[in-house]
Amino acid sequence: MSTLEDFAGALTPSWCPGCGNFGILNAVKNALVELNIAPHEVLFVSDIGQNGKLPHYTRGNVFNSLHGRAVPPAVAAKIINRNLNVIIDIGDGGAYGEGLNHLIHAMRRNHDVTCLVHDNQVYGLTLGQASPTTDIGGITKTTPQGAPPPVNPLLLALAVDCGFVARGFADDVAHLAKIIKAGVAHRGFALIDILQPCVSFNHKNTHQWYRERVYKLEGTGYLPDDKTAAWQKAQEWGAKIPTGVIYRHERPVYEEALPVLDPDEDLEHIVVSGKIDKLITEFV
Amino acid sequence: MSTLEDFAGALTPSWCPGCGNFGILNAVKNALVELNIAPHEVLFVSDIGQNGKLPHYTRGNVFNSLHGRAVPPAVAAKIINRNLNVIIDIGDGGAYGEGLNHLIHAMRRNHDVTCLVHDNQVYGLTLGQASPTTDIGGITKTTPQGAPPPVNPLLLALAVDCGFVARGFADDVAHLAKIIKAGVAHRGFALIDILQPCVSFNHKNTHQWYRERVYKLEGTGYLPDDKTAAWQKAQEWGAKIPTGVIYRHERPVYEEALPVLDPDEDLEHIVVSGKIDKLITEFV
Amino acid sequence: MTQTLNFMVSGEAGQGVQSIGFLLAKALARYGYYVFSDQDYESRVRGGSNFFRVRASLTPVNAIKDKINILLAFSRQGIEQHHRGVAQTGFIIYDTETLGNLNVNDTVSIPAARLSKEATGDMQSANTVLLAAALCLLGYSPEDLLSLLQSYFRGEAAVNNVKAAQAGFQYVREHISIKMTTQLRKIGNKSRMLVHGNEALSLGAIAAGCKFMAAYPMTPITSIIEYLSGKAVELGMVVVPAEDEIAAINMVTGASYAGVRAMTATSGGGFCLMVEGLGLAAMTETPIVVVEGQRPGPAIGLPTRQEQGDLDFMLHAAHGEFPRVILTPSTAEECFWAAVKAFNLAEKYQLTVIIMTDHHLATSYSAVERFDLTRVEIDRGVLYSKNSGEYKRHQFTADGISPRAFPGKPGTLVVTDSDEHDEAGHLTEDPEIRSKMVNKRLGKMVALREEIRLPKLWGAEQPEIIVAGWGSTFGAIREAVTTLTETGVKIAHLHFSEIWPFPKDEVGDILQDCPKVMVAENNATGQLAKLIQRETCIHVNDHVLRYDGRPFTPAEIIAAVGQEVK
Amino acid sequence: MTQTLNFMVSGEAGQGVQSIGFLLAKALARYGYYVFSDQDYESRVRGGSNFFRVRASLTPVNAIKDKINILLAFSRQGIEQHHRGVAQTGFIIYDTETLGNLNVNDTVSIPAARLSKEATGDMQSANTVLLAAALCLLGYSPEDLLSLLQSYFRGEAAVNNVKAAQAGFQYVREHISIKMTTQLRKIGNKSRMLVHGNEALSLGAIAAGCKFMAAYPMTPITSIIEYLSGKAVELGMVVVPAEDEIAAINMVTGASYAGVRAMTATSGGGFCLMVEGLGLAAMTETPIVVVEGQRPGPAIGLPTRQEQGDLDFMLHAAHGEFPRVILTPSTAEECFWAAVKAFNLAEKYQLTVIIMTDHHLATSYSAVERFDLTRVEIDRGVLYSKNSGEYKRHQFTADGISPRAFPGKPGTLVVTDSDEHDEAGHLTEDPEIRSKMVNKRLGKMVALREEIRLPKLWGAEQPEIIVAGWGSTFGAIREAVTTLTETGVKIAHLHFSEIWPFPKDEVGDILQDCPKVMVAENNATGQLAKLIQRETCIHVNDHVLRYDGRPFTPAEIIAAVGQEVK
Ligand SMILES: Cc1ncc(C[n+]2csc(CCOP(=O)(O)OP(=O)(O)O)c2C)c(N)n1
Ligand SMILES: Cc1ncc(C[n+]2csc(CCOP(=O)(O)OP(=O)(O)O)c2C)c(N)n1
Ligand code: SF4
Ligand code: SF4
Ligand SMILES: [Mg+2]
Ligand SMILES: [Mg+2]
Repeated sequence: MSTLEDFAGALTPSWCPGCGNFGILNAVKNALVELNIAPHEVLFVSDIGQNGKLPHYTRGNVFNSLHGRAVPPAVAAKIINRNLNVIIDIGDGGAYGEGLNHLIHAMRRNHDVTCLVHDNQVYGLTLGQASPTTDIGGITKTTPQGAPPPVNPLLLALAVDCGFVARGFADDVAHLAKIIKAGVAHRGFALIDILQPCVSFNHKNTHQWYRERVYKLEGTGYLPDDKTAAWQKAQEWGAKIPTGVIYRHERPVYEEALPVLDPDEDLEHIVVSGKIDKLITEFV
Repeated sequence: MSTLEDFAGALTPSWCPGCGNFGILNAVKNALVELNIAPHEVLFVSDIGQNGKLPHYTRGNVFNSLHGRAVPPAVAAKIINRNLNVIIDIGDGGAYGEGLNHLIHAMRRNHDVTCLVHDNQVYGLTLGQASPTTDIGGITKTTPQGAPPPVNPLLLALAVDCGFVARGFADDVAHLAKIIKAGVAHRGFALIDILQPCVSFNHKNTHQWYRERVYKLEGTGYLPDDKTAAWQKAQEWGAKIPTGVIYRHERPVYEEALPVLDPDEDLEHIVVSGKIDKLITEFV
Repeated sequence: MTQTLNFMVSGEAGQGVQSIGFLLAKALARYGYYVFSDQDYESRVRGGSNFFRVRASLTPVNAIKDKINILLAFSRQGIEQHHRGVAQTGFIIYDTETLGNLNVNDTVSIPAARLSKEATGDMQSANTVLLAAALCLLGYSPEDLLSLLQSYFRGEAAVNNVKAAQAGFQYVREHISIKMTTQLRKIGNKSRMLVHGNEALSLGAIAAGCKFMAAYPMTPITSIIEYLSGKAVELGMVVVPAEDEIAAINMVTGASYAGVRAMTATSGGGFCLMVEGLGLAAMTETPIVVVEGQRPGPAIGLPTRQEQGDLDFMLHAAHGEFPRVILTPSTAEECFWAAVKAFNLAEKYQLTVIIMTDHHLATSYSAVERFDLTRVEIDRGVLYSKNSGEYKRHQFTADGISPRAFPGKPGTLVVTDSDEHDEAGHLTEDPEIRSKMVNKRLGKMVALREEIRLPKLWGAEQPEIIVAGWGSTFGAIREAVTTLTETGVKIAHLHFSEIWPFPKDEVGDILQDCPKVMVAENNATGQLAKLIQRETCIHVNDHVLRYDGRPFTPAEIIAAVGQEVK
Repeated sequence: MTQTLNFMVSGEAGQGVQSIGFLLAKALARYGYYVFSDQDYESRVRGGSNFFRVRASLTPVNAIKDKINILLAFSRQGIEQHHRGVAQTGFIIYDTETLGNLNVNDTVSIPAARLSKEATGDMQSANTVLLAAALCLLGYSPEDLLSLLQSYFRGEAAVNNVKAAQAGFQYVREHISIKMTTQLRKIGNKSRMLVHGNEALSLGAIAAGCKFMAAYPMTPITSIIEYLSGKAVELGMVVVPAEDEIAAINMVTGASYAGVRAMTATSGGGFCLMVEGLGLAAMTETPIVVVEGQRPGPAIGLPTRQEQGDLDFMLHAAHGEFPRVILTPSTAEECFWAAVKAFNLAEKYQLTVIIMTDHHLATSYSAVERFDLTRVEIDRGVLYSKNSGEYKRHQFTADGISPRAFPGKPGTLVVTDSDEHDEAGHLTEDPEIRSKMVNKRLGKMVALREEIRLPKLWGAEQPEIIVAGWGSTFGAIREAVTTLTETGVKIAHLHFSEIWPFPKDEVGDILQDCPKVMVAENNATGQLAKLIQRETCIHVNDHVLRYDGRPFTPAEIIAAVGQEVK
């Protein structure tokens, strides 16, 4: 049985008081405890940004990557060790700006990892420039005339047939934990876009702003099994913002077609195996 | 009046006999002539690949970029000189693999350029590896066990609300020319995915294969003005493959909100203008 | 006032350390003092422990030196970490009512929070109370501070900060009996600009007529993007927040190809992503300017700290061989002129000019004379004139420079290619043309060598030690060499503000007669030392290196050199 | 047979120049000859003008030299371009019926298309007819050719090619009276492997136990990706065709972190995109192997041509400072061993090993002895054993090497970060830890110096000229030096197959007594020369440089050196 204490982190969070990331941190811990996963069974691969600090505030294996590059090492680690529960922590800047190409192709190939996008609609760590999800017209220091229309990550995920497409809200820890649990349990790529208030730089999409708009899909009769319905639901943004699982569907996982590797394998055995000898003979 | 002769190129094509690119080349020339655009009014920005050689086989201004990087210089050149008709020639590898991030964000911001994707569903210039649009299960030297599900570029374009989303077929030069004309005339980003048989490396999606499946949307009663209908139509791929304009809708063009620049401006005037003086005073 | 006066503002991120430090520096600059300031902060938005140092002087200063005369502290940690750095005659000014009484000497306690609350209704302006108190003790005129606050703050914030400052002045007058020996006064009648390296560089780009920027935020160059974004509409300039650095550099190349002066800015990590684009600019002979702001690496390293670790990388980034220029301005003022020169060289030689800066230079404010705009000259290089036959973008010429034309003109087609190409810009695999094109491109280095400002030896005549440096270490080295010279050491300073093409013959001449050549660099491997060795074959065996993420102090260099002369 | 026999196959892309050249080389290798071959082709799939040269010898060869003895020509252009390169005693073999009669001497005309059509029903096997004819003239056994064709072609193609070859043999016997003075025979009883550099390198990676590759196609390394992809299932290996090079290198780092040996391969342009990932591997101390196949730059350059222009870039790629290893194998055989060594050094020192190859080395076939697998040793470096307390991924140790553990084991958490970190792998901004971490990483270079194989001076004892080179120029330089030595020149060859860390003391010792040090490099700026200067302070003023996209011939080097000795 894993407990919340198992996930007590080494460092004190350096996030701003009131930051939405605290809710995400709690939801992650709760989800892992409820799934009875132990810290050594988790691999956090994190991006650069406020999001990327999360793994240091809990316990698990941690590979902190480059800005926008969390997805490639994460999916490769999963290919190598299928027993790891690979969780990606990444920001809206890293996921939908700098690193979007990786995200899209990883969703397309369908690696079995869970991707938590801390979506504060702003570049947090670099002090508040517009991100790809900054609302249209949003005024920031890099968009003094207003931001262009944002990327809708849910639509992009649907466009490449991602098998688990969801939106969570950092302030609703219990609901978010439920979504994360489902995402981790899902066989295949799970994209969870998490609305995360940034109290320092996003003065539009505040705790209050989200709270007034967010509602849960559960109980509305919405079923996440129809792609066209999902496509329409994913476009809802404004007075009402849906949270929960938007779309879910299983399809073959990339690494399941690959050989299972053993990282601890005594490599000397490979050499003396007949395989390479046979290959060499092919060149004679 | 511009004529086909105006667009006669300097070099003899080095494409394989029978390559679909010949059809694209002809369609491009025809479209420009019909639009009465002169070579000096066109800027071809090309990628690396068989596609990227096209501009050398006609006449115009040419900026041949890096693999996957045709979009950024193209949109920047358009920002600087709005009189240029900017045409991007790029392959499926460059557009949807190496350079997908640029394509998506350019469509999102909505620059007024026309992007012709020579989609042969394969990496042609590097001799036939799988590309992001290689059909699922496709066997190539890099996917000996079969390719993963392909990217559907039309869906990606719809996901970021691209205002002109179309598919053409290289063998139907007249129809393709019509689509290109419409794309060039469109205010905003026009994505034209062109089915382009590669006789050397794609032995599945051959001239014949496409011809048996391709049909024109014109005359079917389909109207390209509804995004959900477009979303559904864009998913049609198999026994029947639609060509024509899938979706069309005008929205603000990125560069129209920006100052108009004059590349020939005598720069010394900028210096003696009072603007910089005023800025300097702000630091005192 | 003694020669220099040193301040420190310390506190947590989010407590206004940066604003108060800036206002202090600005107040001094407005009085006509030379000012140098630097910043030390963590990669976080709230909490932690940051500081902002300000040194005011009657003579030019480019480094922080000596003990603190006045420490303005906003947090307990700020006091605990820095009280030992306060001079015997110095003071710590803080609010005992909120921070409690810390057992440190010579404090001036100001009930800043309470005064702010009384004056404005909340405690948000407490730091302004402290600032005013400090300036009051130093004899600064209340009116001058108030007008500074009014120009810095807007709307209600301006009103409140003025009230808070008044309260601070009043409190000191009524309750504090300490008299500072140093009193500030207006020096001459010219007030100076207060700019940090990034601001100066931005102004230089504007002066040079830069019309296009595309970039992706990254410490320490973000403030360049933000400054230019803010002014873009006013200037008729375009600043595109690109989706990534790859897009940024390639947009810049596209914009330049289309006809305007264009630049990007990034730090080492973002530059990594621009490397392929450098090659494209080189092959297409498109002029671009790239600002690289160094910070400690590898990888993410220490995002908000100082290092000069990227020289080797800038010299050799990208596959293949092509010419480039690297400028390494040493002060905020040089940042301005480096930007102007960068655009001229880029266009004249049709290549990439890299301006290397770093966290220290980018964020350190100094008070400088107004930039003399009459000295700004624009040279767009050879432009194509219609009479010269069919246009060939890459025409072979004696100096390797082909006239430029911009796309869109009747009768002129501008064709260029990232593949090797012929004069007309079309693809070719011909070995002879290939060799000629390589020679054409690399041949530009010959004339470029003449463009580079030669480093001047400064200090003792026939020195026994030469300390060489580049970029932002200028202030610390110069200060150290000055001090050492005063103590009789025969030492001189050789500083590179323009480093590539390297003036190897001249440097060889200077160094070969000196028994000891040292470098002082903010890195671990001595990158300038290696460059000097490679270019001159003169051994450079002595290094003063600092690579803990902090800038040099003159004292460290003095100590290191001191060991050598012992 | 005289010492060496030279063949050329020439024709358009798509005409089978590559296959026939390969079969010819293989036929010779199977007879026990030493074989070296190179390829020259344009960046297109059909048309143009390509060639494939094969040199067979009784003694080891690593370069192409001398006039052509037999030219197999498939196109008129192939004859027009190359007939002047045919030796006086040589022959041009082609099909006059299809190409028409070209006015060149000493031709052997074979109606290959007609014979193919008669034998197989179509003309697709015409080239095989020509190949068989050539081999028949040289006394090669028909049975041996047929068995070669049967192992090379599959299904119907095998049947047709065998028929075509038989027709070729028969035609020559019946209609051609020319007798070649040289006749081929089986040498000894051991046939050799015929491999090009990429194949050898791939086999080396397999032998070393590489389990993961991620890559994006790019000339000249695509065949590594393709070879390993084809064998992956059989080998229990994973090869991921990544979306781009950025993904590729970061996947490799992730796979290695997770526990397996992992590598990527690319050319200069793709490497540009990997540069940031290099820094990540360095900061997280993750062992990875990167193969860089050079081709002419900058930018896209000449995609299918030869250059050694990337040494400076490989030495200095990425911001910040960190250790790396660069191997520069010189022959196909060395490619195999370089791969094996690369994985060992990468894991032992927990860093990136770059294997530099180039188009010439990657695509040139040579006949080599079977790789001796008993010499392959695997060293995974220090692995963590449970007894050593709580696991710290970046623990400080005497040699800077922290035991590795892989994620997923109870009780062990593997934490690492691209930011500067403490021993446990957590973020820190502490200046002391920072300095210690820099020292830890860079300190590995000390032990690494001992791992590098020292270059051996080869040729005259006390030489008056030393020609230094690196990588694929080995064969041409060695051949040139051999010839010159035979003519009495006191010359020697110093070759670097492992170039970084640079063995500076040893090289300094070797070079300092030699009056003239030259480099021969396939680039325009003399990158090895600069490295030698920087590391040893010894001037290298004489360069033999070739940068037109083609590999050196021994003759060029002889000519260049000849000028010097005159
Ligand atoms: C290649 C590169 N470019 C830029 C940066 C600077 N940078 C660090 S985090 C960040 C943006 C953070 O925004 P986001 O990904 O949304 O994360 P947040 O801080 O908002 O959680 C940027 C631009 C970097 N580290 N690397
Ligand atoms: C950064 C980089 N990676 C790889 C390559 C090699 N390369 C050139 S073209 C190409 C793929 C071409 O495929 P596609 O874009 O579909 O164009 P096509 O040739 O099929 O028209 C590749 C991988 C390159 N030039 N640059
Ligand atoms: S800046 Fe925003 S995202 Fe970052 S820690 Fe503060 S509140 Fe959170
Ligand atoms: S390889 Fe394919 S895409 Fe390339 S020229 Fe030949 S047919 Fe066209
Ligand atoms: Mg964010
Ligand atoms: Mg393609």
